[in-house]
Amino acid sequence: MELIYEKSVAGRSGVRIPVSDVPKAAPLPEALRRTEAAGFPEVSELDLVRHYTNLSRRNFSVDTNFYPLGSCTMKYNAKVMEQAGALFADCHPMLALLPGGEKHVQGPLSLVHGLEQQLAEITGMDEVTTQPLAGAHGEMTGIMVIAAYHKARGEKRKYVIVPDSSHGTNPASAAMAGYEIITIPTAPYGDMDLDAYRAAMNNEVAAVMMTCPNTLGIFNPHIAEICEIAHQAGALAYYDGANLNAILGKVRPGDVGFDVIHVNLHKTFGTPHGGGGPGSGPVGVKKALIPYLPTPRVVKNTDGSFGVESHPEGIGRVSDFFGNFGIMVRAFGYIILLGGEGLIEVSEQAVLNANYMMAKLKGEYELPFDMTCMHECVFSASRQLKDGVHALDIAKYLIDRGFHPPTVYFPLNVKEAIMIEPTETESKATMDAFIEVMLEAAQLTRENPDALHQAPETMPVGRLDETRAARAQQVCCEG
Amino acid sequence: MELIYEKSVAGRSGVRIPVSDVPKAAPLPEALRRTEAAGFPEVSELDLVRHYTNLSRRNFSVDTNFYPLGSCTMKYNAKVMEQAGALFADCHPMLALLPGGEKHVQGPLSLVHGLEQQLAEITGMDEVTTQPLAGAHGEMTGIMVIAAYHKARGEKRKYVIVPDSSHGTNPASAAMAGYEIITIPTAPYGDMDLDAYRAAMNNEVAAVMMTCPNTLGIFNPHIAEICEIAHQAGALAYYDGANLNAILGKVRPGDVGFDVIHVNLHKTFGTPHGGGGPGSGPVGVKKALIPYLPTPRVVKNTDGSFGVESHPEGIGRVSDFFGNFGIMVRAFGYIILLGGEGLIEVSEQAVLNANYMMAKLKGEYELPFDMTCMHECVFSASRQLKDGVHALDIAKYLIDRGFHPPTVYFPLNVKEAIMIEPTETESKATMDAFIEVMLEAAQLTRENPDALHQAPETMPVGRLDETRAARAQQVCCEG
Amino acid sequence: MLAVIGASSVDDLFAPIPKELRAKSFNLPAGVSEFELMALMREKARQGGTEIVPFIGGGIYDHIIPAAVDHLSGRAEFYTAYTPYQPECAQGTLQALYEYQSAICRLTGMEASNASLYDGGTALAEAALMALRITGRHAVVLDGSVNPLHREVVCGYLASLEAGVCQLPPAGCEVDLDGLMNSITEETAAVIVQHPNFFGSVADLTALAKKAHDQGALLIVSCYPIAMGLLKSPGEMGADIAVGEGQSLGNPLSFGGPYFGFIATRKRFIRNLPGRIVGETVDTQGRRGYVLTLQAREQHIKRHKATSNICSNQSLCALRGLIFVASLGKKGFADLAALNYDKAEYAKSVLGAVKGVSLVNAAPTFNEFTLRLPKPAAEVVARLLDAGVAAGVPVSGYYPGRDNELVVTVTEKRTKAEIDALAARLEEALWN
Amino acid sequence: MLAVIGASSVDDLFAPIPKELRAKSFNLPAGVSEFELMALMREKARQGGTEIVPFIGGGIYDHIIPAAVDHLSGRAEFYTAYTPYQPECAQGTLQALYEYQSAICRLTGMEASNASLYDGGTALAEAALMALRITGRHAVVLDGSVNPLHREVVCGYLASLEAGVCQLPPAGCEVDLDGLMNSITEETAAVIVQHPNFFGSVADLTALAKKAHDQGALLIVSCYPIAMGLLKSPGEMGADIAVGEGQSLGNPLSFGGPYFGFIATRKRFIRNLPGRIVGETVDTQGRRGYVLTLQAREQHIKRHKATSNICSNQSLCALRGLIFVASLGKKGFADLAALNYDKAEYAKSVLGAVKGVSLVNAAPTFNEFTLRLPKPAAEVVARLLDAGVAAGVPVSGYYPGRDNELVVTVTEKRTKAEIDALAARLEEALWN
Repeated sequence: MELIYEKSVAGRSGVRIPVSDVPKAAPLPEALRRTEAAGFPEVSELDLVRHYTNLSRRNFSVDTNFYPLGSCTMKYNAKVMEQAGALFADCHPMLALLPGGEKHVQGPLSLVHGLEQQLAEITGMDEVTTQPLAGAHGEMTGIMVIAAYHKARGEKRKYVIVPDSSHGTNPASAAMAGYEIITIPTAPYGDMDLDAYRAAMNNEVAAVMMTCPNTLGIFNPHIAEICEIAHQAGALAYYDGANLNAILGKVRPGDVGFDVIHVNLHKTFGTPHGGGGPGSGPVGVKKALIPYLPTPRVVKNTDGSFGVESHPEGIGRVSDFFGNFGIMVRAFGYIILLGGEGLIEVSEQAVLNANYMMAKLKGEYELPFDMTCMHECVFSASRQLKDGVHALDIAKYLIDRGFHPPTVYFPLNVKEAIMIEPTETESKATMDAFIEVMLEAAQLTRENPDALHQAPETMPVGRLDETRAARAQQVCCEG
Repeated sequence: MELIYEKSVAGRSGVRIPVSDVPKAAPLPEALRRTEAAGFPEVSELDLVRHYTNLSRRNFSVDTNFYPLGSCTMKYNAKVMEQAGALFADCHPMLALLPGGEKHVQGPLSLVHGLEQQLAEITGMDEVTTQPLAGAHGEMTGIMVIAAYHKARGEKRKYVIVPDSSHGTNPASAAMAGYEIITIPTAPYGDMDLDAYRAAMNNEVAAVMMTCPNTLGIFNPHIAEICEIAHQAGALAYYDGANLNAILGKVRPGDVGFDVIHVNLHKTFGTPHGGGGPGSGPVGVKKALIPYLPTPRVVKNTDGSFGVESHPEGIGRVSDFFGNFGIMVRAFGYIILLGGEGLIEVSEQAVLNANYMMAKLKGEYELPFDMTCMHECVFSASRQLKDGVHALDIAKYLIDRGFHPPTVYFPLNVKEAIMIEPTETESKATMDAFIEVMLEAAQLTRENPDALHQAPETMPVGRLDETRAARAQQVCCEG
Repeated sequence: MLAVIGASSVDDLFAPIPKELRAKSFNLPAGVSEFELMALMREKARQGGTEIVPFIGGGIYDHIIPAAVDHLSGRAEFYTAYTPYQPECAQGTLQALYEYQSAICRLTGMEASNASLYDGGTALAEAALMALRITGRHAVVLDGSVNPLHREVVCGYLASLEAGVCQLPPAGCEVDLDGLMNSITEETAAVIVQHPNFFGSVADLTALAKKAHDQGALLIVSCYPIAMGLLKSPGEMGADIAVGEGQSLGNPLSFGGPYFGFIATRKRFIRNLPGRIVGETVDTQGRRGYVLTLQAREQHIKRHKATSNICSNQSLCALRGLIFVASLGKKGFADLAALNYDKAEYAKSVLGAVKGVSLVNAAPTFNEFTLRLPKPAAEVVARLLDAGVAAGVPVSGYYPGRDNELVVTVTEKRTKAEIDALAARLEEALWN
Repeated sequence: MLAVIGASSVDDLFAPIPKELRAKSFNLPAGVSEFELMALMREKARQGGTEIVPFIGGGIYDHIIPAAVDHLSGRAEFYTAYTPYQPECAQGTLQALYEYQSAICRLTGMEASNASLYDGGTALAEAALMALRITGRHAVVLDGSVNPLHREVVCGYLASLEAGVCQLPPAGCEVDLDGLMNSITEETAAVIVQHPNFFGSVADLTALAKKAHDQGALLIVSCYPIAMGLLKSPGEMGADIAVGEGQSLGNPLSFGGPYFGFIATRKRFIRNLPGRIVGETVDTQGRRGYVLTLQAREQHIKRHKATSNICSNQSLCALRGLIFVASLGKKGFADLAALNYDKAEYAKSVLGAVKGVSLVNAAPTFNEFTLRLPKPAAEVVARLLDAGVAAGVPVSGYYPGRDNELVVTVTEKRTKAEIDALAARLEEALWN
């Protein structure tokens, strides 16, 4: 498809701007004025709308396709939340920061506070901040809070421990917060090697970052012990909430011993992914860490009204206002809509669906860790590789059959990984259709592996040359 | 694709209904109760949304494809109007009819009145009613008003005259209003045969119904004379506004001598077509006919407020309230958005575009009436027919190339008609792309006519068996 | 472009229009931006009465609309498409309309539905015309408790064709079953009743259907779709044609439209249905698909001999209706109807207990009922409107002389608190 | 399904979780229907301050949003998709992001943009980190007239890495060009300024860029995108990294988010950009297509050695920004900026004429400016809020001691009538 710039015709515009009701002002000095207007495309509203409507049709999405993208929790996003989000479009955040402004924004402030309370209850934490704008941002915030805690105790610790199966954001976030990383391998039973961890822990370690269930979809039964080992060394335990969808109402990280947690509203709490964002990564902490939470905090006053405060010892501002508020509206609504029982059903159904997928596919696909999984399961295409078919080839074949592929090549500790997370919102009929195609792919691997190498053939483009893209570095069109 | 009924699983629902806050009532007597619940599909919200989202993707539409469907005026529908329409979602129409209710709905009433005023000025009529719910409904209403007018004068007339090139709704509407139809042939110069018309006119004729420009896209220079001939016989002249898009600000039917007009808000005034409706067909009349307009009328009181009244001699109610109000909001907004100058540009650009199309295509396609056209032009596939290619084959080929076909086989007085209306909202680039494919089709007709017979091949279905459908009469799925 | 055409200016293209025919006026303001337009629209919407709590119906009801209905019907591919004349690139609309027809059949207990009509009133009129065509007779019997707005439309349509209408006065608030049965003659094409009727009363029409059939007439039932979650359907009672106002199925109040009318009948009458019909078929490769079918009945083919003049119908509104019922599902729809019934029964109990107020309906009711007040209802309604509540529709506006009666509507959206407040306000308006 | 799995109940599946680890509490109310939820949400939104006329900014501005932006970004295929890891079935998102990157380059006068960052503050922080990586130096010089909210985020990020920040106080309301030039040392990775600055002042940064480059440092400019329709772009002035808060490009105020941050740079620094980047390539048949590129910089490959930890960005908000600029077009965008300028100049003239009020900016301003009042601004603002207008942001909240100064924001949405009313209210608040 042409780029919108290629549809540009000088002088066109898709929208008229308002007529001025004030006099034309004296111009700015020339030294401050732009010499040539920014070359934005000039198209009619029809051409604009047709372009982006047709562009949208070149995407798979949850609303059009099953999207079992492991570790991303691509659940359905209830439409009512879009209506709810739109209600707040005209609320200016600066109002809350003006002297005397809080009383005019009690609605949004009560919502921020309400979501923080909900998340505290769900995770078993004492207080939550919604400021972080994505999961990784939450991780960084959480680690910054941990750093501030140690600093306030006069300690300067250097290391953060992560398992090798962790999301890449874990070490990256800890590094951005100023720590060096110690990576612990996965033991044959699918969890972080406990002995190696014990050996690595010492009083220079600030924290251990755990995902539980981990990226193999396995619940680590030693998780309380892992926290305990950290605490004994004066370190803190950080819980990456990416996989929280598996354990709502079943396990609360705070109860188990974790000190800090982030959750992904765009995973567990049903907010849309937006093609890669906006997300939202609230952080919850135990009591001892509350003073270090970022600024500003939304608090409930004794008269029941809501206000905005700072903790003087806090890490300061990690984003400009209260977080991705529009996303928070949707998550707050999601929790209210489902209620406590509904959230428990979410996890039960998510786990049931994942185990069903696992049971149906393990005949054809290698299952490196064959045990009850939680919300996702990880296969390997190692058997298919013997016929020259990679996980990627299977992924592309699925596209031709109308399914978004599972996550492939992650976690890194499984060769040719195929990571499937069906989520709770998919029906058995949809999963069965997917399973059928996966089994077909396995059969085709034996009979005609080349067919898989050709895929996808039904999309607007076939396999794209990524090496060429990296070499060409063509990231902006000319003109 | 499966039907939604085929995705049903007992017990599922896409939405939770509100919890009752009142006691459960004593049940209705069994004789009044339904024995079995209506068999609506039972699906989750995800399955519902995915089904209809994917179903929508099986449509061409203005927002995705060029849609030069002659006589339908498939112009672009500005997105802001959808926002405007939604503002009135919760306004109950009964409020306006309650004693003391009018003052609570001044906003909607002023809008109805405002649109009627706008349309009166645009068409040169003295008063307008927005009650008719579609173009054909407007036609019937207009003819009923004419009948009431004659009746009040003590006359009982039997006939309505229509040209053979008229929309089928013209004779059908007149018949529903109780008239017999006299059809006048088209003369070789492309307009209704004037002599035949003159011969048919007499004092038993209630009205003549004209479309101008007609369905060949030709402006009839004798139109004033046609009205005059009717008036001399005591008949009235009815203007079918389907093609009004050609002459906004250029010609006003009221000025020319027409007594009654209907307009199609979903054609000329940019309201969306909705896959076949809702439309809206306001009717305008000259002063002498005002008393016969339908009930209720929205009037402006002397104090500037708006009220609801009936004409005692009027034809009564033709629809339940004030018409398709949501559609009227969009048309009212369209006229305000464009303004007088903007509407004139609409017609100028529409006519320019149609003549451009005509000039570019007449080398390859037979043009039965080779003269300057207005907003649309009518070709014939008669040359292509010599190679065994029908207008329908060309239409199906266009589908494969991403264009909605023009109207084919209408008007009935052109053999293998191909009726093209580009509208003013399409860019030259889009028209050029369409022209290129039309010329390709002509070339392919000579070189490989069978390729055209196979089309379409890129759609979810190929050519469908209409005879079988008519024979099977399968209009409702089982279960 | 002008060069290609061979014209020197756009004005040249308008040369075929004689100068003396040119517009004498075109006095419209200059255009504005969409932002200024929206400011104007917001102002008008603010004066739209939405702050008033509606206990009114008149055929149009304030029901819940699932968010998915708005979202899906707002898909550009649905709402910016035209009538599906080219089925291969319109399977979205066509399949949806086929599903809609199936839903209407299930709703009404009928076998064949068209793809929608304009609204409740015109649908009832079209049903009457259909009965005339089927029976070859020239008159209908119309119950007086049919919605007066609909009756007015029916009478207008029939008057044009000089068909006879025998209108019975209502028996109090009830369907006049005896009166109707006694009015059927050999000229009667159809008996027309509403279910529940304008006053909210519900009747079993089975005997009426039988009587009509015995005399060679048809039974036409205009039904309230939400009520069909609980009440016997027209089909179950033996009706030949079922119609209704579809608004309450997922279409917003929107000050009177757009809504849709539905019509369904027995399969043997399918060729007499007005409007578009979608049928199932197969393509050249045997794949299932959908097309507009039985078009030979329609105006674009049959011209003045068509079953109806209808061309544009209310497709998008019908789509909303379909998505509404598919969203609720079989059980949800029944539960919704039960909730409406419970709310109205509760309202009856508290409003009927207001000093001086009595319930008028002799039969059971569904979601509407009629009160007798100790004062003229019009006066009370006007006063309560200013207090922010639309207490009901005064009967006197449509049945002169019945000054003190008030039809009250209670949907699932009215809360107990609102109902209790209405009772309090009513008492205040009556006695203070 | 349980049978297939070989489990007897769903509880069995949770057996791997030891009993002692089970949740000790899960005290949440029962679920509700979407209709009850919306009633609650409407109540909260009603208390959202939307009745207050905003003359406030703080980096977030009340601008027009064309209806097409809402409609198109609301397409399910855009907003329910994930990060385009599988490019063949994500060309919609990928091409749109490529077009976005091109738009940001054109906006800022730069050569390479990423696919978005979180917001204005974090984008500025990422730019600072990027400069540290590029130069191998360990400190930045930060102008005091950079938005204080953004400075706080930058300082937090840099403090974690123990990088030095030299913060200069603002020279009145101006960018302290001399002070900045004098503060550059051989440890300076970058000089960071805002354009226009927090007080609305506009400066030509060309000399500053040259001076920075001469000393081996980079110039980072945080710019207000709407202003780029009129003002010299960072690229034109020689900046090395341009960032900014993208909200004003088609994203609603929405109480603080979601918005997006943008970042763009010279092509030679592309490998040091944080976050996702989309690049053009071809498929096996030579057809043009788009992919996520240069992924070796990112956390999922490089882990703790990545250029940034960012994973989810603000794609959908960036898409809105793209559609916004494509909707206005080259001329429309410039006209919009001019309109903002004219409105603010008019506001300066009437507010500056209020008794006792003076304009503080020494330099020209764009759409924001600073007033000196004869009373503490915080007091005046609080009083005017109760009168329905947010008169501006008191400077004292961020610059202690500057009690009487007020930053006033005027976008194209503020009407002459609103501006005149503000002047009248201000006079009243000051003297009555």
